[in-house]
Amino acid sequence: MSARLPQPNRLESGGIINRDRPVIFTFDRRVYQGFEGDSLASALLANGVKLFGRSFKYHRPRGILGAGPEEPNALVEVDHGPAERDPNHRATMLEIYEGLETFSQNHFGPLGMDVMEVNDLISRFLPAGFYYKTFFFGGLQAWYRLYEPIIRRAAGLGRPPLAADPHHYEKIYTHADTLIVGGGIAGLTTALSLAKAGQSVVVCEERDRMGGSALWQGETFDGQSGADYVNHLCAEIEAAGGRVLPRTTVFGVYDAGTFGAVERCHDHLAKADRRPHTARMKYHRIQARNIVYATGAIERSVGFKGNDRPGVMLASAGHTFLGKYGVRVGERATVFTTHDGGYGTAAALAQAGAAVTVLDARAEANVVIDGVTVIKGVYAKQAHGRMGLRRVDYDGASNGSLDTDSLLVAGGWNPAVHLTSHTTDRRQSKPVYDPEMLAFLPPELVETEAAAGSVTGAMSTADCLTSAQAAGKKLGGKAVALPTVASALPVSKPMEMWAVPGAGDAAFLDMQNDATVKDIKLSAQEGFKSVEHMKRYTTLGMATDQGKTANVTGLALLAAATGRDIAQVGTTTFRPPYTPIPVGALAGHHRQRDYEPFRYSPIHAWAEANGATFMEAGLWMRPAYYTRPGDKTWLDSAVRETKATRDSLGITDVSTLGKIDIQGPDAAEFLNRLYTNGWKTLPVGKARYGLMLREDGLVFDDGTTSRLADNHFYMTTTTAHAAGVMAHMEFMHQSAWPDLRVAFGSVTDQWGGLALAGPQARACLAKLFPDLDVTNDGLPFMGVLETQWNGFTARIFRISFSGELAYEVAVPADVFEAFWLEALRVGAEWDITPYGLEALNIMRIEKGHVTGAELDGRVSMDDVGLGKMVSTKKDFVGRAMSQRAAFADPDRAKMVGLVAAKPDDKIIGGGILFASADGPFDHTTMLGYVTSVAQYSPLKDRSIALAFIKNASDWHGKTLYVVSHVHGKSIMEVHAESPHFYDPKNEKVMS
Amino acid sequence: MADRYGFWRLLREGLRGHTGWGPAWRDPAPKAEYDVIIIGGGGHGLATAYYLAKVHGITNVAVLEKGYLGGGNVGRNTTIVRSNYLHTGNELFYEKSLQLWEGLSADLDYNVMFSPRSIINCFHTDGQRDAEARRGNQMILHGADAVLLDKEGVRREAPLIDVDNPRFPIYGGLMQRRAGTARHDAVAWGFARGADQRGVDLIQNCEVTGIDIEDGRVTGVQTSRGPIRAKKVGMAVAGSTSRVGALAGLRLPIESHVLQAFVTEGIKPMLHNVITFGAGHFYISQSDKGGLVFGASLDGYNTYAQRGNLPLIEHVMEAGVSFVPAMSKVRLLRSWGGVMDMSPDGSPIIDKTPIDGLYLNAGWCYGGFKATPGSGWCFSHLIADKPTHHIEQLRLDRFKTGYVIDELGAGAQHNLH
Amino acid sequence: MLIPCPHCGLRPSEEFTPKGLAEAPRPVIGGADLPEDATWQDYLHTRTNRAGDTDEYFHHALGCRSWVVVHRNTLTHEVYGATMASEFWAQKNQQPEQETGQ
Amino acid sequence: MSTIVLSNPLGAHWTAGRHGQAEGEAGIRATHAAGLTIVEVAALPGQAQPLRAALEAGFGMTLGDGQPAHSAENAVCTGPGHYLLVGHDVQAVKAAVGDLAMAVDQSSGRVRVSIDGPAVADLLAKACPLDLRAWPIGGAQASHFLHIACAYYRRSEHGFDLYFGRSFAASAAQWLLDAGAEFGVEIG
Ligand SMILES: Cc1cc2nc3c(=O)[nH]c(=O)nc-3n(C[C@H](O)[C@H](O)[C@H](O)COP(=O)(O)OP(=O)(O)OC[C@H]3O[C@@H](n4cnc5c(N)ncnc54)[C@H](O)[C@@H]3O)c2cc1C
Ligand SMILES: NC(=O)c1ccc[n+]([C@@H]2O[C@H](COP(=O)([O-])OP(=O)(O)OC[C@H]3O[C@@H](n4cnc5c(N)ncnc54)[C@H](O)[C@@H]3O)[C@@H](O)[C@H]2O)c1
Ligand SMILES: Cc1cc2nc3c(=O)[nH]c(=O)nc-3n(C[C@H](O)[C@H](O)[C@H](O)COP(=O)(O)O)c2cc1C
Ligand SMILES: [Zn+2]
Repeated sequence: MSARLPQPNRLESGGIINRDRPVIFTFDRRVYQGFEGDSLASALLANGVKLFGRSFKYHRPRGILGAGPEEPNALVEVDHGPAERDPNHRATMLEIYEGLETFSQNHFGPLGMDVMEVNDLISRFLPAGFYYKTFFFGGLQAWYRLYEPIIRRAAGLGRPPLAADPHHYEKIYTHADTLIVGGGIAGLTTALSLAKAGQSVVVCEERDRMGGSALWQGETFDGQSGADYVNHLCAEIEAAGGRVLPRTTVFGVYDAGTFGAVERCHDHLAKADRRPHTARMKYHRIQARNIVYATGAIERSVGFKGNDRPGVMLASAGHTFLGKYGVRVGERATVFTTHDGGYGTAAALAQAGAAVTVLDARAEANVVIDGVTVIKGVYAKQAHGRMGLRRVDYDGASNGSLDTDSLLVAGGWNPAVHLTSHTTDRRQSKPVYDPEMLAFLPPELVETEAAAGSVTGAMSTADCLTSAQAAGKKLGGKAVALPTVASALPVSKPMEMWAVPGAGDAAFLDMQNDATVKDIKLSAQEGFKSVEHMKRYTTLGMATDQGKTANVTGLALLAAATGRDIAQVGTTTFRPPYTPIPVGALAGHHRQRDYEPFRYSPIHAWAEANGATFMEAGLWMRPAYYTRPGDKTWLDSAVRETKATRDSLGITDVSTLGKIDIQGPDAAEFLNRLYTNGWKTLPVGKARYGLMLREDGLVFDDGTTSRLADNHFYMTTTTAHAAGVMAHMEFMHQSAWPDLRVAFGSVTDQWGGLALAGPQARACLAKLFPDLDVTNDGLPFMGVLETQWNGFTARIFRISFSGELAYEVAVPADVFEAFWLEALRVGAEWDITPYGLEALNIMRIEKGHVTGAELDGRVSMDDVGLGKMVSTKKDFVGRAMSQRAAFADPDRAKMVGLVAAKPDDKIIGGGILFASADGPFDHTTMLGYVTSVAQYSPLKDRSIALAFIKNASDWHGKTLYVVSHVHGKSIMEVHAESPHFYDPKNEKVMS
Repeated sequence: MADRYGFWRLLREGLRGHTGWGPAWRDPAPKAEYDVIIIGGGGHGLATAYYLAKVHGITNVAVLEKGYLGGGNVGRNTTIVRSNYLHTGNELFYEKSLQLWEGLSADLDYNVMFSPRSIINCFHTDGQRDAEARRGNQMILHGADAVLLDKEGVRREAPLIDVDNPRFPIYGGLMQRRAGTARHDAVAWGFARGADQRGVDLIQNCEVTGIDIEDGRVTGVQTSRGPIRAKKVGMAVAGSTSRVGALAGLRLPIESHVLQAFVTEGIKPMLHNVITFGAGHFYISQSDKGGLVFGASLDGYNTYAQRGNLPLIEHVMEAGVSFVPAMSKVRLLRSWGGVMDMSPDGSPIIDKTPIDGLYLNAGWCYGGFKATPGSGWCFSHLIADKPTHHIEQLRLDRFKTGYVIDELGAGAQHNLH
Repeated sequence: MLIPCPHCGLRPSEEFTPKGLAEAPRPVIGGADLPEDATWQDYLHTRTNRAGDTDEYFHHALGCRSWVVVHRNTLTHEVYGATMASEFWAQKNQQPEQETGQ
Repeated sequence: MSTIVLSNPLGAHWTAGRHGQAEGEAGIRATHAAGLTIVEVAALPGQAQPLRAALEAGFGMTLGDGQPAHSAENAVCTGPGHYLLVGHDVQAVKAAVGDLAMAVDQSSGRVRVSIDGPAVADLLAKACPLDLRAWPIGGAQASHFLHIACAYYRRSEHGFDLYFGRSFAASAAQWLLDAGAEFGVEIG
């Protein structure tokens, strides 16, 4: 254990920190000591630090305002380095640990001498919304190049991390009967009531430990300290099967009992104590029937000049530092209060040895505390002390000045109703203003919700406990024995004082965004009278604290400025998250490599080991080409693979194609309705090419389907659309034709498939299946055979995408690798060459076969030259809508083939077609566009392409120009012809 | 104009305690009758009123807004302004709109902070590259600008993008330099102030509850603040299109869906451009205040509630961290939703309706913010009986004729666009 | 949001793919006859798109793969129930439409 | 025949032995059944009940009722009238269901990974949205494992069978190891 360093503001005793565990940490590279259980704020305050950061707009020096998540000022950066750096931690929520390094933010130059503080000097010229009114002199370029960069540089608080986050995060599905939000005395009591009734409960508490206000208020419960009583409650809840989760923020309420919560698992631990394989944070997606809002209340300040000076803080914060951490925030303290509650803090400070003066805004107040001076009927008029509070002026019934080092403001309480209104539309009700309590209270709740504790407006601990009992009862809980509370905390309703008389400039409401009392008035003056307009115009409530301490005061002042009631003005909309949460926590495991799963073919490992470069399609990794010695570019590989296939024998993996097994007496009728062409006459043992439309009449997908038996078909789809086709078939069957006696299932993963293509394909096939008749008669074009390979079913389809004599053979995926290797072995005789998608692309373009580049969801059957494939004798999906006028428009672009005029030219995909090389090139003169390109076609010994063009057939034999402005305005001469370059009569595939 | 803004004015007001600023717009009581009523005080409604007054001299106009001005989608969008469309029907219109953006602050005497910081649409395959090249070419042929970037180009422009993403590596991007962002609220307020200065009545908290029709001709509206007569009525109610259309007995080709948006805490600059991640439908930019503003796709179900649910939120965060890994630690500050008027082809409708004097402006899906000036311009021309060629194809009957404008090729399913 | 799949029970919405409002059945065509254009417009494009109670198609894609029609409220996100799409239109034909919502 | 080596769908990371946290008892024990026969059966419209009866009669199994539904150890219900029949001869299944249903071999198409061990509930909480409290032993559920479609069958308090599509299995295996690392995974 290291030596004790002095902590000037730390009391000798008190608080629930662990004084046996001193902790060394740094702030702005200075070394400090605190204790285990300290927050950064409490530890620095103990060390006498007052200045924590700079405000957003005016760069005013700021200290600590609150003691919890409401803190607007004290935001710090944790760790350093591009990946580790973590900005905008609230010092009040950050638990210190050995070796913690923290840095102040948002200053140019040292924290104490920020040059941007000039903004404060000229703040009178920077009122709310000033930027809307200026900076347009010089036009767009002046704004973009001159003014905006200045604004941008000044904006933002912390510095962003600049590399991937090294931590890991997890999502947890958490189920419970009831979620209790808030682990204060009210939440815990309600939880116990429910747990005792047999409900499974989860209590989430945002702070470092359960207990809420009970940890610092100094009350006793059946004689136990708050902390001890809280431990006792937690133990009982856990004994009854409940869970308590500290450091867990419930950030949002969603539909049907779904709640989001984030648990911080690592941020409080020294790095050495973070267990490997565990997450920095866990995002709990909580599913619970009921919810209890036991979120407590957040104190608010009062608008007066200089109320942001370091040393001015909320009374509850000063009290928390004292009660929970044993830190006395000042020796000469002033409490400015609008209600009796401030006296509790005054008493506690006095007991801790501070000289305390109370400024009570009320003329007739009658709380008396030994040793505390009370000045009644006065308010804090101005606080002085740029880097730390020195003096406060008061005014009212009397006036004067007090030398003071801390000013604790008790301006009243805002129940933390945020979560109750995340789904207001569900109940069509918003938080309601109670003019007695001067607070917004939860709206009427539905039967699955309850509220407990100070969020309901209950003030004394006893009342909070009673409300907890009632909340438990509402949700089916059992009565619990409530403790006897011994309390020295006076409570009363507050007096209405949102800002002191005359407050304007430098009377801050939203401390982070520097929105002042004056800004609210200006907003009203300029017609921004709706509370939402005021928020947006002044940015009040839009900072990282989302106005937890400022919003209600702001709208109360707006009400006054516009002569309305506070209830009429209403609140702005509360939105998730309740407090900011890292984006990464919600992303959980699914990031970068694990963003989505990979789909792998059964021969993926083989392909990887054999030089394949992969291409993504529909989550699959498909070989694009196989690099062999001598291939310098991918095109070398693709052309080599093409030539080998065309000249002798190629083999490719088609396992990724979608495959659907369709069975039942109405299977053929089903296909008839899905495809444009007829299926009833397809003989068993035959395959047919089919085209599916969407219901809007445009082409959806294509593929071949085979008839394996009268009532049994086997469909293939494109890789990219496989999932979509399956869902489409399920939709049509279930929603439109539920009576069709058919059932089907995806067998994509069941079968591995390869294609043998090229003049030697038949010979190779014969060798693989020596007992089979694979002659042109035995297995003609579009013929299908089912047989056995080594005891496993094999299906052979004589179909061809490449335009060669070709067979696709499918075997079960488990044995596909073995089969593939066997094919390679027997094919060696013909130099069998594996080919990838790039070679396939060259061959199918030569053949004029379409893929997704052509079937892009905008083309009709006619457009791709397949208009003949329509049976007019039946209904099918898309038939009706394909009768619309646009489909028959002669101006529709249709498919055409292009050949580069010059052997070295490579046609550009996405290039636009024009009739002349001289322009004009604009949208009125463009004729069409290029969809698919073979950079080199062995057939044509140059580049070829598929394209769409108006009046396509008129262009056959003519010259066109492919223009691509995004390729340096390239203009290339091409010749148009039929897209079926290769073997247009299909002699090869039939041979 | 009396109440001009500018640097010197700000200085003068600063010296005299800002007492001289008048209201940005009046708060008039509705008159009994107007020449034109625009339903909807969103960006499009306000811009329409502004151009009716400014360009056509039609000033006896009221904009009726059920809530507060600019509280609809114009006040809750991710502020991307671009004209990178493929189809003529869209590109003619959106490029016109972009050109209006370029002079908008000066025109309005209001800084809408249009910031041409460029957009980059990232793609992941060669096929997608060709499709983006085609789009870029067509943009240029319509008078817009486009640059095709390769992988290194993307890395240079936006160094924090994970171009080497192991799951969906980025092959390149289509960049439009003139694209960018604008300050959403300022757009609504600037148009509102401009319209008000020219005599238009902006009437808030005034919900249209009925549309009066006699002999097939519109004669006025019923509102929560009483009946108001009008010669012409223009609907510009975005997510409420079906509800307001129903008041005139119209059934329209619109579904209402929620799109969520997100903003993080303010941080110092980390992203300059607007960038989109094709594989995750994710897009992001950084606001002038320093917040990362981002979103992705629709929740997918029909709704009129301005909020969404967790599954989509998780998806957005997953895509974001996969695309810009450094944003993992940045904290999400706020999330919200807006109700989109989704059309079956994802493109807008600016047209007359079958009812005389009733005009329709709808179908903006998630792309209508960038359309704001263009939409107001074109809609005002249509209402003033001077329709422009920019909206020639944005017709209501295109679903009957089949001349749909389907940028994604996704087909007639509203929530896919 | 939770969706009560008639087969699987209450499931989180991420298991489902929504398709759009189920306001009209697919027009039935006998033989080669085309139906009135309007019926197709109603099926594919036009919607009442009610603010209130609606019926909407969801596919239980990461589940039992049933298409279900979910009865829900588009203002409050309340879900009343769900019917198998295969039974929905037949049931609807039997019951006279109840006008609910706004 | 038997000389053919079945290829491993689970990828290179799925190796026998201990993964992740190395100390103490493994929280998860996982096994993959290679060469298992799996037949997918889907009733024709209106035939779900007769199919159920035929399966019960043909294989002497009892298919429970209610939600999660109609499952027995080797008949995992994945949808209405939809089952995975595990460990039965393909032809025997086809014969048993006759004209009532589609029956198709998925022995290669589906991969079964069985998990067991004290941390199984914690592992599933990371990957599966379902509430184990409402999930009886013997119940099947079609849902997802992280982002991957997965059919689950609960064998015992801590024992679950997970059925993945084969092409997804390597990613599923990787993610299972990632999620289980905290508890220690023993692959048998
Ligand atoms: C989250 C999100 C992100 C988006 N991102 C972008 C983007 O990056 N780029 C882009 O270009 N577009 C984007 N959009 C789309 C864009 O915001 C909208 O398309 C556009 O704002 C719609 O036009 P508007 O401004 O007129 O609509 P709105 O602002 O919605 O205006 C319609 C108005 O009509 C009012 N109204 C409705 N019914 C009535 C009635 N009965 N009586 C009186 N008034 C009525 C409403 O209150 C509302 O104020 C996004 C939208 C959302 C929700
Ligand atoms: N006069 C008042 O209005 C007032 C104000 C403050 C405290 N009190 C005292 O507070 C006690 C009442 O206890 P209580 O339980 O109602 O309040 P509490 O403040 O003790 O506890 C509420 C707890 O909820 C937590 N919380 C809030 N939002 C959360 C979220 N979204 N996620 C997770 N945790 C969240 C807070 O961190 C806090 O610890 C009494 O002793 C009472 O005297 C009263
Ligand atoms: C581009 C943009 C930036 C925003 N930045 C902030 C912000 O910095 N802080 C904040 O609280 N809200 C911010 N918001 C969100 C708004 O507060 C608000 O949620 C949104 O306009 C929707 O309105 P509603 O939440 O009142 O329904 C931003 C919104 C947009 C569109
Ligand atoms: Zn289901």
